[in-house]
Amino acid sequence: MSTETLAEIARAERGTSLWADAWLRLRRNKLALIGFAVLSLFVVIALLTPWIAPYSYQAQNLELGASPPSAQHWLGTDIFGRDLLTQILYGGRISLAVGFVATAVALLIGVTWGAIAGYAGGRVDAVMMRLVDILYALPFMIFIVLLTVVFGRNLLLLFLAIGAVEWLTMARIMRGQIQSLRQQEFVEAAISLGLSPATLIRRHLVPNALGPIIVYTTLTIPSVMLLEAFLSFLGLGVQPPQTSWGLLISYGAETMEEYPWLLVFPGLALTLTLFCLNFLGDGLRDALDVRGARD
Amino acid sequence: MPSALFSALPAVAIALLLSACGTGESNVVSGNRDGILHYGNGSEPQGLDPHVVTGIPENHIVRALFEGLAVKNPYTLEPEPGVARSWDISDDGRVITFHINPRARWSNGDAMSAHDYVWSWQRLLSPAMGAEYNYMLFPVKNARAFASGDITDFAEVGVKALDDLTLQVTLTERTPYFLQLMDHYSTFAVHRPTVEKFGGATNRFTRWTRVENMVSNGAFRLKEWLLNRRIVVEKSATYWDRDRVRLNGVVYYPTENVVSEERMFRVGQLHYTQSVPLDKIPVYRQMPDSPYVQAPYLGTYYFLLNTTRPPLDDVRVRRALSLAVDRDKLNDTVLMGTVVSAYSITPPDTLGYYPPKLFGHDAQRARELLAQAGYPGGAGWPGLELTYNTSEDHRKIAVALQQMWQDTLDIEVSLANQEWKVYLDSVTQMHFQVARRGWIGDYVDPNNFLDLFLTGGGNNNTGFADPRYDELILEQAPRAATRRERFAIFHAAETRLMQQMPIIPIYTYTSKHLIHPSVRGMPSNLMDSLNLKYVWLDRQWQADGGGG
Amino acid sequence: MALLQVEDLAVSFVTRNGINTAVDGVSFTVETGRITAIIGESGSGKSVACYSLLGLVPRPPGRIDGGRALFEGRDLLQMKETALRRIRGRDIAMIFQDPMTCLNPYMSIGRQLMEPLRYHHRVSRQAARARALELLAEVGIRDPAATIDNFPHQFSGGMRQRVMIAMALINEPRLLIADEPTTALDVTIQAQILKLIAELQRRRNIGVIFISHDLAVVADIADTIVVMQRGRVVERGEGEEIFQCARHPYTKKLLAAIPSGSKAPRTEPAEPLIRVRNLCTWFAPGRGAAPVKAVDDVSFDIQRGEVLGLVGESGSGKSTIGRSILRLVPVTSGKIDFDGIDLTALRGRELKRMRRRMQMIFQDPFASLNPRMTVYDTLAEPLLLHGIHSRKHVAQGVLRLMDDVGLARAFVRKYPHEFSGGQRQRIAIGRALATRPEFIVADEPVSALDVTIQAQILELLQALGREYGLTMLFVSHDLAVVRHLADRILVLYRGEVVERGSGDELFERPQQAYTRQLLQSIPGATRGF
Amino acid sequence: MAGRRRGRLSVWRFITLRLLQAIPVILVVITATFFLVRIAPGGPFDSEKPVTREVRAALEAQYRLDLPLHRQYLSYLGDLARGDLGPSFKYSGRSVNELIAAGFPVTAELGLYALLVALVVGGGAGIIAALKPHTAQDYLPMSAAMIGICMPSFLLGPLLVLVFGIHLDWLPVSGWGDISGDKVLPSITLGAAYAAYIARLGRAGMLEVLHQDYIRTARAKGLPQWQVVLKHGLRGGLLPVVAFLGPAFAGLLAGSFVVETIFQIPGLGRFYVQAAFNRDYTMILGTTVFLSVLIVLFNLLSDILAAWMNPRLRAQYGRH
Repeated sequence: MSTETLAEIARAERGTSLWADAWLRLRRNKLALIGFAVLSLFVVIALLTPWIAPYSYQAQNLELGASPPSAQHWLGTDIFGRDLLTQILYGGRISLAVGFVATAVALLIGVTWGAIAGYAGGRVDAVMMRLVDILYALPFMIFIVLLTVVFGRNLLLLFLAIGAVEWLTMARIMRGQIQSLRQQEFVEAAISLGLSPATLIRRHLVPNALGPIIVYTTLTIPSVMLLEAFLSFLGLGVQPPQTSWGLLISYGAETMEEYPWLLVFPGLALTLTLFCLNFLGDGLRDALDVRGARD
Repeated sequence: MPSALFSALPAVAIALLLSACGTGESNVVSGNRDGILHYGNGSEPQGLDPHVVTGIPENHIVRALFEGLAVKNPYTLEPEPGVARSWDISDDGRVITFHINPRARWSNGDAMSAHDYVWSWQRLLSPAMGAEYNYMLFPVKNARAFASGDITDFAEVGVKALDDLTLQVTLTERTPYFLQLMDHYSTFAVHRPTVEKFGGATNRFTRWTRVENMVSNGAFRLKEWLLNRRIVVEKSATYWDRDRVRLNGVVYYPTENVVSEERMFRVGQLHYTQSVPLDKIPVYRQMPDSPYVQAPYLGTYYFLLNTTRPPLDDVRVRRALSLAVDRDKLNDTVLMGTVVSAYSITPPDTLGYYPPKLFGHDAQRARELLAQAGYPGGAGWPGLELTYNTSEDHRKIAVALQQMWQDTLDIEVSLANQEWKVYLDSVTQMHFQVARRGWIGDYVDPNNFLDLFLTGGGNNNTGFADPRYDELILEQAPRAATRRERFAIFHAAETRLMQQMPIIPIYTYTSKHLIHPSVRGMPSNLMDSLNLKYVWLDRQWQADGGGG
Repeated sequence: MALLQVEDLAVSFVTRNGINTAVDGVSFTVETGRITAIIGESGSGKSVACYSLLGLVPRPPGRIDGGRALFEGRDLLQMKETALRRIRGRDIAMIFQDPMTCLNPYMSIGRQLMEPLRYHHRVSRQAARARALELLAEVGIRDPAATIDNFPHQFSGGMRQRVMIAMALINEPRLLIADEPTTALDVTIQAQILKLIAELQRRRNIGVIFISHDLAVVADIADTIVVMQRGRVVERGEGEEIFQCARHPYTKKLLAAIPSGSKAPRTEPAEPLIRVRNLCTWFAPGRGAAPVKAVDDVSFDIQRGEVLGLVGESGSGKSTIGRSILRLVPVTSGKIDFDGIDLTALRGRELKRMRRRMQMIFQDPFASLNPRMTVYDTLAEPLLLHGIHSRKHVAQGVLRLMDDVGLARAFVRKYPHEFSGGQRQRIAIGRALATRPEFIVADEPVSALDVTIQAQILELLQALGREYGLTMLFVSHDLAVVRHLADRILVLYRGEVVERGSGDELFERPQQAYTRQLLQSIPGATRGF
Repeated sequence: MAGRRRGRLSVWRFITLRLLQAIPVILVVITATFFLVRIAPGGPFDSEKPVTREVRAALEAQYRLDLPLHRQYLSYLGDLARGDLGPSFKYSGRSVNELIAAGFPVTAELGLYALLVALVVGGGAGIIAALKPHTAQDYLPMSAAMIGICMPSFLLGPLLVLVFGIHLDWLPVSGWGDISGDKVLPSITLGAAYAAYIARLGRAGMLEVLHQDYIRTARAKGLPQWQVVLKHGLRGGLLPVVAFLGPAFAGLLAGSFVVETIFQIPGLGRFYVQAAFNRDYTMILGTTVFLSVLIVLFNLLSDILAAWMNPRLRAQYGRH
């Protein structure tokens, strides 16, 4: 009955304790913290790009053309003589936004869909998952081409289109997780308390299924960034002179022999992001797995 | 046994790798020895029926398998005898009589006759056939009426077999380029018994072009056709001029990806590439004994301007945009000096025709024009969208132009790339403001370029409508008595066109190939036209390093 | 010379939070032909001590700090891994606690059986198979020829443990280490396995280390008993000595924990709270297949304030009855009347209201608590859900519940995995009591716990039952436990009630053969615990 | 014995049931695709040089596009029921059946090799990493796996060609079955991303399994570490990989386009993507139907394989 305990309880009441705890545990994981710090740095840089970029992202210097890294252009220039560092900075804005927002869309749809299907089971599950099968099988390109025609081109649409594609796998993973959790006694205990299915899914099932979802999410973000480049080719993505890491990499791949720096630096940016995401994802998974925190 | 499977995997993987060792003799080496040309053909042909197909890769193969009445000399592009040994042209230029070479044979040994042509041309023009290139024969009297179903009796069409070896063609009016058309695959003859045996004259779904069925009349015959892998032709034993054919065969590869094609060339898998990646050109240019071959090509790269919508309904805006483009700089930098700056639609030296040059790069004048149109210094500019179909090179040009307009005129232009069919749809529906376009001539004549911009023409796509222009092209030019007179009329028309600037010409195309130094008899020409009869491989050629 | 002589064994675990001494100066001996029992509760170091002998403690984090373990004169602790491997499974074999998880589910039992023989003695496949068949028959597997190629999941728990034993014995080891080999089994099966181990040991004249948390279990078979607490040996003696005159308080506690005695008969007037009539709960395994009749035509009443014991072995349908009443599984037919309300007819909101009045305590306190919710969240959830406390005052309610179930308040922010099994079961009880229910189904609430903890939890349940005026359905496979707690007992066999009566009635005058068998299976029954 | 036989029969029931369930899925896919492609802008006969109205009408008549849409749909379904996927719009005189028959074996072979590469490299890396978690032996292969995941094949393919095809001159730069060894680089390129996924899945699965009680049992038998891992750990550890294989293989077939283009491989992937670009209606439909049937089949196959590898699941399906 000490006042300490009461204070502790008062603290416990604030916010969802699982996430607060996860944050505490995450702070102890050095790799995850580095990942988080670097990603945050990327985001901050992306936000500040218009002020810190050394050059204008569209100003060309055709006479200069593609030049290797130099004192003026730290990472070199592209065939239009544009500063590559500036391109990467601006590309990061698009890529990070696409990566995070589209993945968030996919996460939202996929987790909800998979959780409902997995929890409901039976006919509802069958119908919902058959719908996923159908969407898997539809010709993706025709779908994207139609999107461009019906909605015109804008970034928001791009996010939705990518999210609409990527959620399918997410839903499958989630459903599998929920199905196995569904058999556990603590779910029965929650039912016997009289919890509604929605609350039960939200409070008891989803937090326990997050591990694989987080890992898959960290893998999805970079692949979404590359998918964005592909959609740009179909006319849905960003339009020049705007650019993204995915586009820079695909341009760079074409000229990897002549101008290797055009591939290496954007590739590094993406790889670095990937690694940081991965460290953060693994860290987050471990942090959310309260059991693993014993040792 | 899954565990057995898993333990077998490494062994399989190692076997896979071992089988790889040593890439052996390259295609170029073996080809030079055996007289086989390895040819990068760009893509898988959609078919081999001369009356069905429409593309360039198809053209290459069909012209190896078949031969027209007259063929182009690869050096001069002038017609020379093909299936027809000779021809007579009447004084008014309207009646042409072809004399079929009595030695001309189908590959099954059947003799060729004038009737083959009458039947084949009827096939091409039959409305049910839906041949997309049927307009190639429209200069022939009543051909257009027959094709559109207005007349149904083919006897009324100006094609007659006077006897087995004499074909008489009557034209509506003098058509100086008609003989050239005889080298276009749509006017080739097909073997009637074969076509009818496998489905009938106008059936598009037959198997007559398959290796086992195909009967053709060209210097080569079809030997192997593996989808998306290769098409092999071998020297024909029945071809009338077989003694002059020095190649024993050609292997066509569907080299869709230009970068991959270049790599195949580099390791000696190809003698000839269909194109060259832009960024690789400087490297190849610097090589001694360079395999890089570049030549002017009968085509123009330009931008369509939609003259029906503001701000492009104002000719001053259109001219300002055109004048602001520094074509030479574009060519020297982004395009690596691989093209020729163009200031009009017709390529220069189209059989002696030179288009007018009314303007050049003039930033000052461009700004003045824009100011006159009401946008001084870009003020009040409503914005403009430039549409292009997805392609690395189109993107580069669009990005460069966007910046040139920004720098010179201080105006905002946004870019929109579209997937090919969407882009085609946008262009035909005129759902664009500025759109990238290219035109490759079907035959060497200014008419082929200038009739694009006739009022309401299917390829106009700009809203450009000038009755005087129409009159010059449709009425006056055909009646011109001499080539010089005719060209003068074209020049006047083209001047009108470029004054009103419904298009922004950018450059004249060039053909760009990598050709192995051992390949001989393959001259560059304006049509990028290849006559395999002239080609041979130098067995003596030895490279110090192999492939090149 | 002793078969195995362990002297001053010390093992510790190096973790991020410091060094944990698990075994601290333990000595014991095992003689050929005798059974040495090591008794202690979870965490007493009894298993670690034995695993470290065979190098089965993962190193790191495990570390052997000192001591000797002479097996036939050679020090196991000094041996290289390869030398140790030749002893493992050949001279010293092991049986583990949970036969469900200790057999490879992807391999037929035949292959698993033959493996040690083929590996250590390079015996041909045919010979190994013949030997495996012999052993399977010896450990009491019916028709070994037909079942040798089956997979573990096709066997019941008892049968799997027999397979484990056969596997351990196939190389004719001289020392057998049995780590809680019967803890995961029903009492009836437990009795059989104990008998089997004792028999095999006598027949082969080998040494056995028998590790258990339950003195009663080893009472009949152990020759020597070593009692361990917190990594140290606190008492040792010949079997009889310990039972007659235990000196150490811990040993006394262990002895006292063995449930015994009947509950005093009830005096309150009978007034049924729950009437179950003709309850059938069948599971359809698939279209067309015959349904599994988990519960078949069962009728009984539970009086207000009564504890009704439900006894039966795994698969008898006893848990299904509890779950049927709570509407956790769909009822096939029959009627369940709760205080005049027909439970089978309830839907949605009404059902939710009803759930407040009846709760459940589950068998496995590891599985029944959401691993990602703190004690606070777990206990606050029902309070908030049923509006028992407002969000503002819920903390007080949670604290009071923790007091009630005997959990220190300081633990309020901890997660389930940070607690021992007994503490976890206290949380689960707290959760069940949170809604102030009238009726509780306790489904084997103590069978996963050490005996000492078992006694504490039973006591807690009894106390809370009185305090809250609970009516309880107590489900267990262990008659002794039920007798200790229940006013009346139903004996269930294959979905049907075979006998009913008060504890004393059943113990003294069992009518059915099955009930008698259950009685005889109670460990230490002959000793009269 | 009787029980076993009943189990067998039920497996067939299970397969039949799954196949029956697939029918409405495929029907919806066909219907949706049929109408989607027709809504998409641009048609099969659109080209840079537009055709005249008469020619277009003749072409549409030849391809039955002149019929009302619902009649086109019904006649397509009718043909499909007879196994006829119709004529290709792009490749005149060729049926879609013929094109698929030409492309599929190549793609299937490529997919199979890629899968082998993925299993050997990915599985191996995953197992090696799981044996000593949180050491260099874990971090190195896992970092490589991560790069593999984010390395798109349009980048990896050309890189491999440059190194092994051109600079080292060990392997051919393109082709399929023409020059010995020309299957190596495409298989590696296509398999790389999957190898990376398998490595991660395999590592997680192996780590999980190696903590199981029955691994301790195996060690108590005195088996050496490698036998413990290979004989007792592998099967359970690779189960998640097997579950991944079905969808992965279907994905390989649909996703082989880039690799087929880079290496000039005459496979189905190119047809599938080009059909969409060409608006080759019948070809889009045909490949989509074919692929969705494959997806259904491979998902079923991987379920069956997983069940076969896992006796407990085997029993579950037996009961279904």
